Amino acid sequence: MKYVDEFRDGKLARRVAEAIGRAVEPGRTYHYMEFCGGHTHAIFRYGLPDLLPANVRMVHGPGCPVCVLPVGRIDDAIELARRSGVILCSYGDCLRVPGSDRTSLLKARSQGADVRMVYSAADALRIAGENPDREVVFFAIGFETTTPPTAVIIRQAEALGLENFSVFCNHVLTPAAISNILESPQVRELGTVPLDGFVGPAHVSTIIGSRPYEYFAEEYRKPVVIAGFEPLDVLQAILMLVQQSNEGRVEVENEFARAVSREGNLKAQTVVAEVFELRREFEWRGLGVVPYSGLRIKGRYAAFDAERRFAIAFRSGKEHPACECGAILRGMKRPRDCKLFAKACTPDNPLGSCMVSSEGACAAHYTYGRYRETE
Amino acid sequence: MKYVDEFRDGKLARRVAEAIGRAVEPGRTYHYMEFCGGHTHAIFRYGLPDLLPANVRMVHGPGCPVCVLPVGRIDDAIELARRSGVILCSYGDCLRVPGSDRTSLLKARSQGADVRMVYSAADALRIAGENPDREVVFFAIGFETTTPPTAVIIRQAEALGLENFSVFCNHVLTPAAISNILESPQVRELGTVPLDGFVGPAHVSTIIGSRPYEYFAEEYRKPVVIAGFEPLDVLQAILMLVQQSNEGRVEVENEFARAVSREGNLKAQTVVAEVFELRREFEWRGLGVVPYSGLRIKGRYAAFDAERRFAIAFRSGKEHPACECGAILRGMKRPRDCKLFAKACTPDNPLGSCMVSSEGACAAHYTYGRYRETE
Amino acid sequence: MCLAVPAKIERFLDDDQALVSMGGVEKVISLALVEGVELGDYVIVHVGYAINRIDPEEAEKTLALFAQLGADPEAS
Amino acid sequence: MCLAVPAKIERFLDDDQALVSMGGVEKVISLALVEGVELGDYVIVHVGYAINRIDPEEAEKTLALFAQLGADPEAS
Amino acid sequence: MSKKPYIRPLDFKHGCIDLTHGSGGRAMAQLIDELFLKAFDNPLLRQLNDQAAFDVPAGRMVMATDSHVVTPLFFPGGDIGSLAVHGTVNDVAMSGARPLYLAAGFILEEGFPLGDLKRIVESMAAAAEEAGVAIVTGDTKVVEQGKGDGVFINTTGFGVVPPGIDISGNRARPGDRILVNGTLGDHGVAIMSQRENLSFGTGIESDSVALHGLVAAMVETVPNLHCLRDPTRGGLAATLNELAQQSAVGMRIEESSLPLREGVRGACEFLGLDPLYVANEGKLVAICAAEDAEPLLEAMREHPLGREAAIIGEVQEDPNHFVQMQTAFGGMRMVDWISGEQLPRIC
Amino acid sequence: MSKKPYIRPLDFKHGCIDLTHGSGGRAMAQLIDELFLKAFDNPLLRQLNDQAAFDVPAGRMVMATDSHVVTPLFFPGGDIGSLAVHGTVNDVAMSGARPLYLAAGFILEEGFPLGDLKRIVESMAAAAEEAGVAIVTGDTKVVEQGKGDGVFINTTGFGVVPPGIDISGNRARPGDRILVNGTLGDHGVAIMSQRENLSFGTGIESDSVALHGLVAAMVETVPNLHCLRDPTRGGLAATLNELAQQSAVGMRIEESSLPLREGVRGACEFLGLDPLYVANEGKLVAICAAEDAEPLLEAMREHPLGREAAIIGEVQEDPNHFVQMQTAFGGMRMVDWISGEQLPRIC
Ligand code: SF4
Ligand code: SF4
Ligand SMILES: [Mg+2]
Ligand SMILES: [Mg+2]
Ligand SMILES: [Mg+2]
Ligand SMILES: [Mg+2]
Ligand SMILES: [Mg+2]
Ligand SMILES: [Mg+2]
Ligand SMILES: [Mg+2]
Ligand SMILES: [Mg+2]
Ligand SMILES: [Mg+2]
Ligand SMILES: [Mg+2]
Repeated sequence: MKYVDEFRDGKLARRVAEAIGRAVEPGRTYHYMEFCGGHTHAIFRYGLPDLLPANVRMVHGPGCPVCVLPVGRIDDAIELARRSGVILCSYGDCLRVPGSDRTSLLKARSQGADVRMVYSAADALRIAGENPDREVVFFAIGFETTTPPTAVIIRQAEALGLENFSVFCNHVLTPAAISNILESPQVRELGTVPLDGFVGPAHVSTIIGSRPYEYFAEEYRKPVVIAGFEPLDVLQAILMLVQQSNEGRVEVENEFARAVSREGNLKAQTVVAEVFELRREFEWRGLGVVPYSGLRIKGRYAAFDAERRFAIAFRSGKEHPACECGAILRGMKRPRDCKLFAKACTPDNPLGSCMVSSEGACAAHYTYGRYRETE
Repeated sequence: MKYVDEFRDGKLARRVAEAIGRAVEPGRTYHYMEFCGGHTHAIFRYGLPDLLPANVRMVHGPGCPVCVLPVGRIDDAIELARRSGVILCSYGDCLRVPGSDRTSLLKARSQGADVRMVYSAADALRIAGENPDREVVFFAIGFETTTPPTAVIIRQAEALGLENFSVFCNHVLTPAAISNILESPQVRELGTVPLDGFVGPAHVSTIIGSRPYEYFAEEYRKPVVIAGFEPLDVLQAILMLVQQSNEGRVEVENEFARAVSREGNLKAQTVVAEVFELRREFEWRGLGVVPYSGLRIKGRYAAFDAERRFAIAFRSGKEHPACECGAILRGMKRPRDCKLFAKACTPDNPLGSCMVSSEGACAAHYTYGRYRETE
Repeated sequence: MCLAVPAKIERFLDDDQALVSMGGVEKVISLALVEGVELGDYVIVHVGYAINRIDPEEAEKTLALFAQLGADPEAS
Repeated sequence: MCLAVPAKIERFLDDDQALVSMGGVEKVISLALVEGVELGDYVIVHVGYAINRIDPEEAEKTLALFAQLGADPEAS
Repeated sequence: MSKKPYIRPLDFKHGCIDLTHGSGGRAMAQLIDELFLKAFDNPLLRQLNDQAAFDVPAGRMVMATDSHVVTPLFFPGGDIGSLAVHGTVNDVAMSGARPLYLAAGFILEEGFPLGDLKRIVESMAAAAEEAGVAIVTGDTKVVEQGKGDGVFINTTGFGVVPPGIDISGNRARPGDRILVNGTLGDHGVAIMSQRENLSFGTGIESDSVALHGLVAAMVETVPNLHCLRDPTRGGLAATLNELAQQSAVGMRIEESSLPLREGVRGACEFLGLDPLYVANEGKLVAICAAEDAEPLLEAMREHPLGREAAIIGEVQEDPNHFVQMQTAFGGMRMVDWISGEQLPRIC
Repeated sequence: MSKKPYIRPLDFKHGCIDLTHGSGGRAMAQLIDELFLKAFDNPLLRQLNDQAAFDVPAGRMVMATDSHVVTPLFFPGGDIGSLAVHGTVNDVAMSGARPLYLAAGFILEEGFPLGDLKRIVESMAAAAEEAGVAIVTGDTKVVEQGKGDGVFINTTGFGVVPPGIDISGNRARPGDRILVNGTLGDHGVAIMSQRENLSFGTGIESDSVALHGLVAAMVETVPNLHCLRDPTRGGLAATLNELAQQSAVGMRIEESSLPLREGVRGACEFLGLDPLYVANEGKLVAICAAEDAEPLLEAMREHPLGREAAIIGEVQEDPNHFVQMQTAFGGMRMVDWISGEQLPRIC
């Protein structure tokens, strides 16, 4: 597979790993946060920790849209799905996310709700066309990568004059979340969460470009390397971060130049800007309320906004009191620091969102890395 | 079972049979038509022909509401059932009746139509109440016995303010059919169908009383004995007919006095009169168009009339060209006279309506009496 | 035609209904079409509705007629 | 986050769609979010939409960087 | 630790089946562990392989299968679980065999309450225990809501025929006698009494029961038993017609000798049905030589499951293979196959 | 006339299953006659009894059951009919047994096209014929529209284990080698490629096939084979974890030695799935002593169904019974049970 296999080459990996080994300065520890769940997943799935020197530690960030979805929004989606006449369409990722009281869309479906898994946003639109006497709601989640397709189908729904289609919008913004982490007292003032730099998200950046990260480098003095999701990309980005750290540079570098430019995808940005506008604030699981961090559907497309159509109000859901997802998403704790990890909380019975998505730090750790602990 | 077992007593049966044997005059043949499918069924199921003298022959009449339902009305019902959103409720008897092209409600259901079998008319009303977002249509068939319950639920539907309930009315009238048979040229003028008298219907008469038959006795000079449906009732009625024939009497006698009066059930008659009115004509399978032989829902209850609600027009369906149901229902032919009988037409693959209902002459003959032919 | 069975009124229920019994079977039916039915009466039941009361004396008379046929071979 | 795969444009279809291939798999995707894509180009596909074109020269450069690490141990 | 702990035990009070219970992962393993293994426990099942292995002596073996799809799942006198055991045990037993092992395949509908499943599985276990058969291997599939009906259970049984026994549907000969072990139609009426649109009260319970004990007693007395069959779907009528076809004979039965409960007659009157066509799950039809009929009847009556046994008719020559019945009323009629399904009727 | 004629033959062009086909009457008899008996024809099935009777020698026998509920019913490389034969034949074969007989139970949904049923039944018959097993007894039930999903097929298989063979999931020992007979995930990907919301093009066909011939060749070369299992639902990951649990050992496999087709890798990339969790229907995992591994591999490779066989790892001591994998990239990771079901994902 072109552009895939080359970036998973084990032999090259050893070379990059050796280069990192040579680059790190003994006695110094390097803490880098991979913002993105895609990187977290790659790190565990390919066993990268085995290739990294002991003094390079990866901190798993909040970059999984499933993990950061607040419980209240899941509860809203479940309630929507249970309404008679409603077909709720959702990406497979959302089906097992626990809302309050261990319910999930999958459980709601098993109790009779009509929940359909879609692979593409376009499928939701098709389902609406095929079921004119049903209300079809697309439960939209995702970062900047996933937002443009949602914008496209909202415009198409209008063009088609679909009256039974709406979108429950939960799209969120990466830079706002990074700011929030960097603004947190632990990182900014107390230094209790040492962060020496960021591995920047690959696919988000294909849309928004690399420019938005320049602000972080300047304002917070943290190097950023945008990296692809293949394991060699990640290794290379780490090497580049180590080099910046060693040299005292604070720059935005782009390891994923094959798909990311400084400006990003202007066409996609335009579509998004036409359909969505910033929310004053949005709740992130783990991070709490983050200002200007979410999108909502503009008034012009109000007819397709499920929040208005079904009068969905923000509400807070019940999270498990002992769940440490919040601290984990901000890099303050690791999965094994949670008392519930691998005990009450497992991928089969997840208590927190980090255990649901295979990109969640807890799930990745449980599924791929658990053996390390017990050795 | 009181009022059942006593009337199935084999010992008594032999006595009555012997009495008939003694009563019949040698050299004379007695042809009596049992109008009613209930009697046809009893005759075959209990093996009455074995008990009757050879010169007493029973002619099976058109008294099965399933058998006389014209194909076009079945087609209408199937079409109704196939409409999206419609639940069609029907008595079990109607499910297998073939419409045009061998379709049936059962086949329509197997292809996805929502057809529900009900035991009582009241069940249809309950289903309408339970499915407020569906159109529930009750496919009503039957003679005078079955009409009053339909009238009751139409009045109840109005009282309950049900807006999703209607009745596809196919109720027909016994006396009109008897007149039609007696008026037919074969019976009236040519004498090709010898009819020496009628066994009158039991349950129909509980409602309409015995008086309506007095006209036939007077006008057409045919004795009538109203009889219950138990086999002893039938035997006794035959004995009474033989006695009338022998004595040259032409009277309406009532063997079923335990439940039939001269006036009938006035309360039921009143309910029917309030909800239904005569149709100028109605088509009977086998008999053709019979004037004033069917009922329709009065304008006052138009909201509950499926014919108006769904704009159902009379249409004629395709009957199998070789099917002799018509001649059989008028007593002109017997099942074995039909070329299709027990060959192309069997209860598993009925081609005509007489093969569908177990009260149909062909079905009763096939199921219970076929062995006689092959011996 | 018109399958109907004789059943005994066992209990009156709401909504003009009654519990009837017949041959070890109990069923709820409607009395909307009959008048003056009493506990212990037998009614003829069709599609869930009582359509008439059975007159026990008339029934006796009919049965007596059968019996008589046997007792007196000359009856017919 | 944002599972996406590089795929090759094999054929343009109606409605701003294209048939793409990747690792022996063919799939119809939307081109609504990209501009100027040509036959044979590689695009990054996410939830059924091409979200960007892959620049083959930049990809080569990145790969060259890895290779160089091995060839020249002093590179870092 | 030799066993993966399932941190949260299955919630039999509020839990439901979902698709994960059929997808080969830990949820499925947990369902098997905490429900099936526990209820059916036996060394063969504990092998936990994809198949059960057991030693058998040389001889004649039989295999029978039935899928069970009854509505409602719970009915007077049983449930789909006990029925699934009895139905297949009986098909095995109708060869004269001693049933030994059962395989059980479950098809569960998403959303089915775990509590109901537990009740059914435990009822199956109890029925198997009582019948002395072991459920030695199984399978569980889960289908989406609306693609199943709560639970379907397939059981396949395996048994050993004692030497010298040769029971088969093609062995009926003119002159043979036809027997049944008791009242007809109980199961079908018990089921119908619970159906939504029919619901009526009756003391009738399903006769569902394992018959191999009775069969063992019968073949001990009459090793030369010709035919055995359980008149399930289609009732006595279907079974007699099947046997008549298979043996190329006719039959003649006596209505007055058919054992029938009052409630079954009553329900059939109400619904316009014929008890000859109503299903049984604890009845058998036996055909034997005329001279064996009385000893066989006696042997049956001595067994708890044959107290109401009766000789109901005899086999006769008939090129048409018709089944006829002398009615209690005095006439003769045919007893044909059921046409379509038996629907409650008003005419 | 020794046989009731069904006046109208079944209409396989336009006809559909209705409830009468399951109600024990003539319609059911006709379906059995004109479809099942014709397709599966063999003397045991022709006995037409409620069970099949056959003679067996003394020895070790096995029984296995599987219900098949696949969507879509027809897929590249097979259909539910062939799958129902292979699935159970393989479960029997995974004990080293020679499969002899199958019982088949059909649950049909009202409205299912007779033509599709015929295609499925004939595919089953062909698969059975090719596998050399006879379908000797069966059962057919019909459920109402909306209470089934076209057709479900349960098959239960019966086979004989050759003397001296003792294959069981609890016999893996540290140091043993782990082998597979070919490429992984073909079946699951072939199925997914046809699913409504996923449909994608790929040359991948289901690997569905009967494996007992391969197994026979394997046990001939290595009679002391320790474990055999077919990695169906839950894929290779589920099977390795099951065996690790059952044998109380750990395992370690090499990613680079796993045989994988390009199209399977591609589809998994597209859908965010891991091929280790994707189902197979013509694959087996074998575990044997280290010294037997090479001869076994050779024997497998000589068989048409083992050409791409590979040694993929080894058994190791591990109190946690973990399955680990050396990634092709150079790191180590766990291969855990599947969690829930594997859903296509976007993140
Ligand atoms: S292990 Fe579970 S409960 Fe603990 S932090 Fe992770 S997701 Fe939350
Ligand atoms: S046998 Fe069939 S076709 Fe002939 S008259 Fe009777 S119902 Fe009509
Ligand atoms: Mg069976
Ligand atoms: Mg059975
Ligand atoms: Mg049987
Ligand atoms: Mg299985
Ligand atoms: Mg259902
Ligand atoms: Mg199995
Ligand atoms: Mg299998
Ligand atoms: Mg298996
Ligand atoms: Mg069966
Ligand atoms: Mg369906």
